[in-house]
Amino acid sequence: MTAAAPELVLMEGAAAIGEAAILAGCRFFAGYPMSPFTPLLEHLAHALPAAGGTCINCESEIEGVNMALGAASTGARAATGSCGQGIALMQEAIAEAALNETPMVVFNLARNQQDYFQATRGGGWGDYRTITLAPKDVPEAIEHTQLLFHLSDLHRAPTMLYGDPLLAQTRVGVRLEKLDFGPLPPKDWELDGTRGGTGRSRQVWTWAMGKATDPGPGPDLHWQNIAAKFAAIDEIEQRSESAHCEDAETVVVAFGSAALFVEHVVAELRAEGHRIGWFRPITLWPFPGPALEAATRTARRVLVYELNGGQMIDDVRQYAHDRSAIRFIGGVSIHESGLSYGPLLDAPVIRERILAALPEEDLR
Amino acid sequence: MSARGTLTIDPEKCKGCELCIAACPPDVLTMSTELNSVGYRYPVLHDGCTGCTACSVVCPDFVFDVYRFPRSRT
Amino acid sequence: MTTDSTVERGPVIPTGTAPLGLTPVASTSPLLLGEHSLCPGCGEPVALRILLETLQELGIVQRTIGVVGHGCYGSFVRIMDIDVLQCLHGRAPSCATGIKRMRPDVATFTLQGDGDMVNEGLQEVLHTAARGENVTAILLNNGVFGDTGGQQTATTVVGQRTKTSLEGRDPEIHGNPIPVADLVASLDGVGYVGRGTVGTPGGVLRTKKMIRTAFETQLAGEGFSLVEILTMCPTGWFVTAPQGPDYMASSMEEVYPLGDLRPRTKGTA
Amino acid sequence: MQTMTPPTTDARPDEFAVRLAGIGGQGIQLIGKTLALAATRAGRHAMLAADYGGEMRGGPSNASVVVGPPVAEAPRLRSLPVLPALHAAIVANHRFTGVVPERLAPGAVLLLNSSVVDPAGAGEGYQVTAVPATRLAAELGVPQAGGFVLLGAFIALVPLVSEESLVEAMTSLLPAYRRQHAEGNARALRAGIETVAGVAA
Repeated sequence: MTAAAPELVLMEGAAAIGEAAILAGCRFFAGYPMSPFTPLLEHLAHALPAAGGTCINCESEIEGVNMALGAASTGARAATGSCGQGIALMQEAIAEAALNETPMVVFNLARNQQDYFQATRGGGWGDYRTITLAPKDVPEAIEHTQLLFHLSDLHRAPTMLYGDPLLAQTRVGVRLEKLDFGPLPPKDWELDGTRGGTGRSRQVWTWAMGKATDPGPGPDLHWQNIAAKFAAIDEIEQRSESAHCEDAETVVVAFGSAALFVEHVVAELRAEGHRIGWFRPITLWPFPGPALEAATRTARRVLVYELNGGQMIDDVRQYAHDRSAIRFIGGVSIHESGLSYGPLLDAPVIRERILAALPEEDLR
Repeated sequence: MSARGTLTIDPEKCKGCELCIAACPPDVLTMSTELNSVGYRYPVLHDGCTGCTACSVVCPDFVFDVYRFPRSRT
Repeated sequence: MTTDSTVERGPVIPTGTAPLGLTPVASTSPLLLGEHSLCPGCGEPVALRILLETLQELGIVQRTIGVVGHGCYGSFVRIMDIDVLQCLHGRAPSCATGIKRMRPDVATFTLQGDGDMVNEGLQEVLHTAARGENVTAILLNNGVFGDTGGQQTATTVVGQRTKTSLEGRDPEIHGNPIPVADLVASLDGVGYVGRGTVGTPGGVLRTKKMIRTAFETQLAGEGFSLVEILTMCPTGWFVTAPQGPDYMASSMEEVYPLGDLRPRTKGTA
Repeated sequence: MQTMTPPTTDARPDEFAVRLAGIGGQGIQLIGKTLALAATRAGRHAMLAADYGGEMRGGPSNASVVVGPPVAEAPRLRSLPVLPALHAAIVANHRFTGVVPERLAPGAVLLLNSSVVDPAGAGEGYQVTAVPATRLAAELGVPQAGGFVLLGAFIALVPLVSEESLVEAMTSLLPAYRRQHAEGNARALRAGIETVAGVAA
């Protein structure tokens, strides 16, 4: 039995994300160990130097994100990461990078879905948002990782991948291909140390005061420009996916790994004759509001399934076609170690909760 | 050889690290061949304990209680 | 219950029940409420036991607050019968400062690992020491982040293999270790600094004496005290549990010599 | 590859799911990776869903391995990382999962490490095989390789992949500083096959 040349390579999600970052040209990474993010740091600790890059096991998350910010200010593709608790320490620097227009990617390999507000509303200072992609499985994470480096450079802003323990610790066969997302503007802002004494030396600063001889817009105008920039990104970078919503009486909304389970259960229920569909935001910010509104036009029930106390539901309430149709069927569910999901993330449980939300006559 | 002390050992608390074996001055501890319920081997006492407490001092799982016999015992 | 020893040894002594009428000269501390879940051969529970025994011997169990950082020793919070604040990673000395300033008569200590104190919280321990806060810091130094699977920390010694220095720590790539106890010992405001080990019975007893000296320093109001305790981490060091103590002696004790780095000056020993 | 004889279950036999249950330090994750890698290199879809807590030693260490159809025959695996049904289980230590892991389908293969697990606890309704893996590994002078004794016994019962592909996968998975265990692990694998081969033939 001669096996066909194996097109797939078996990789742990965290390692696949590391390889995708290297494929995207990432040459600097700094991180501090914290489960389940640690395997990404461990992978890059040996793979990034081999690819001519630098990986630092930093002394804390605050230093890590600032190392990445420094590296990115020289024009290099740089990244950092942790899980939700560590990214809480990075909030100031993520806001700083949004406001001084420094592109970098932040990997949140979180313990669950309780960091949705942190990712989409942010805990830093000032008018800024963070483009956030939430992959549902390892192959999509490989694509999203490369897309985030592109979007960071395209918009000169930090971006975020929102993963979880299933993504980080699951091993599957994957194809590692370098993706191209088209041309990017030149990094005419990068610091390379060569402009001293020329009168045209550069500066990266959230206040954008410029130089005495070449004043910049200053905080008032600069922060207005930044706010306008994120409003524009809000319009053009929305991404989502959905199925069976055209005639659906029930639409289930879920993101990330939770959406993988919902997709599986909805397919089963659809095969059993239920008029049910699912909707998945791929970008958590910008939230795909108009697409959700369109997908829920026929829905008498919009069931929100997320592994937290109810956070994405705030965005669903803002855009669903009929607010009164919204029901929350998710909840907080934590593994006894505290490091992963509990029993709520499970196909039979999701199926039960969906059926419980259907009216009697649907169940016959 | 009349021992000047003895031990109680709780095999179920032991994780088979063997630190007590090297620490015992009279070298009267060895590891069992039987496994406890989790699958670890545990220390077994032979004659000659002096009640010096070295084993309980180094034990990370608090497996030992140490006793000393009164001096008058012949 | 048979034994596999090849060396000639006396008969096996039953150890199931306590001899009648005798009280144990050594037993599990009553301040331990349950079992921890640390690896076979870990040195940290030994450090916990001599810390709790010292609090008992000083008679301050009812006026003590512990501030515990994040690491494998976090599993002690559930089982130590002492008032405890489980604080954020690296921030223990700051929390201890707040506690001691509000309750100066309460003995206050931190329990931290090298990742907690020398990586995440280096700023906290140095400033707390220089402020001369009357608190005692206990550093459990095993040179790796045990809790997340054995990555390099600021105290990992040159040449030591970890999950993020697979070929061994190389100063050219990973920088040099930080001897935090020596840094603290050099600061005004510090009353006592000692460094011990739990690898041998003698080492454990000497370390227990250092813990006592540190708390006596605090109770006498002589400023900040630190006891650094080298602890075995066979899992993180890629060695077997029995090899832990010797491996520690040949690697960490070479870089971090044991003894009083800053003896008490004011009080009598 | 010989046809698999999946137990009587409505679960999808073309995606065979086996649960590995034990405690940290028994090599559960390594044998899971070895099985998944051997299947991937044989041109099949495969998944390892790791399920462990915070402890490196002594805590729960479980994994579900799914061996699916050839890559050419299906775009991707349909199985979820949390599986509704299992066609087989290997229990190296029952401390956290019990002798019979949850969701083991009726009639499934249940391979027990009888050095630690009492087969009597398995009850009826499963194809139970008991192998004293911990003792066998110790007798072979490779005490850390009890997991590979079990993996060998397993593929003798359910030939998902070949012995050679497992040895090659195991060797490539061992980091350089642990490669000295490769030979011993391979011997343990062979010993596991031989303990069962007599039974299965």
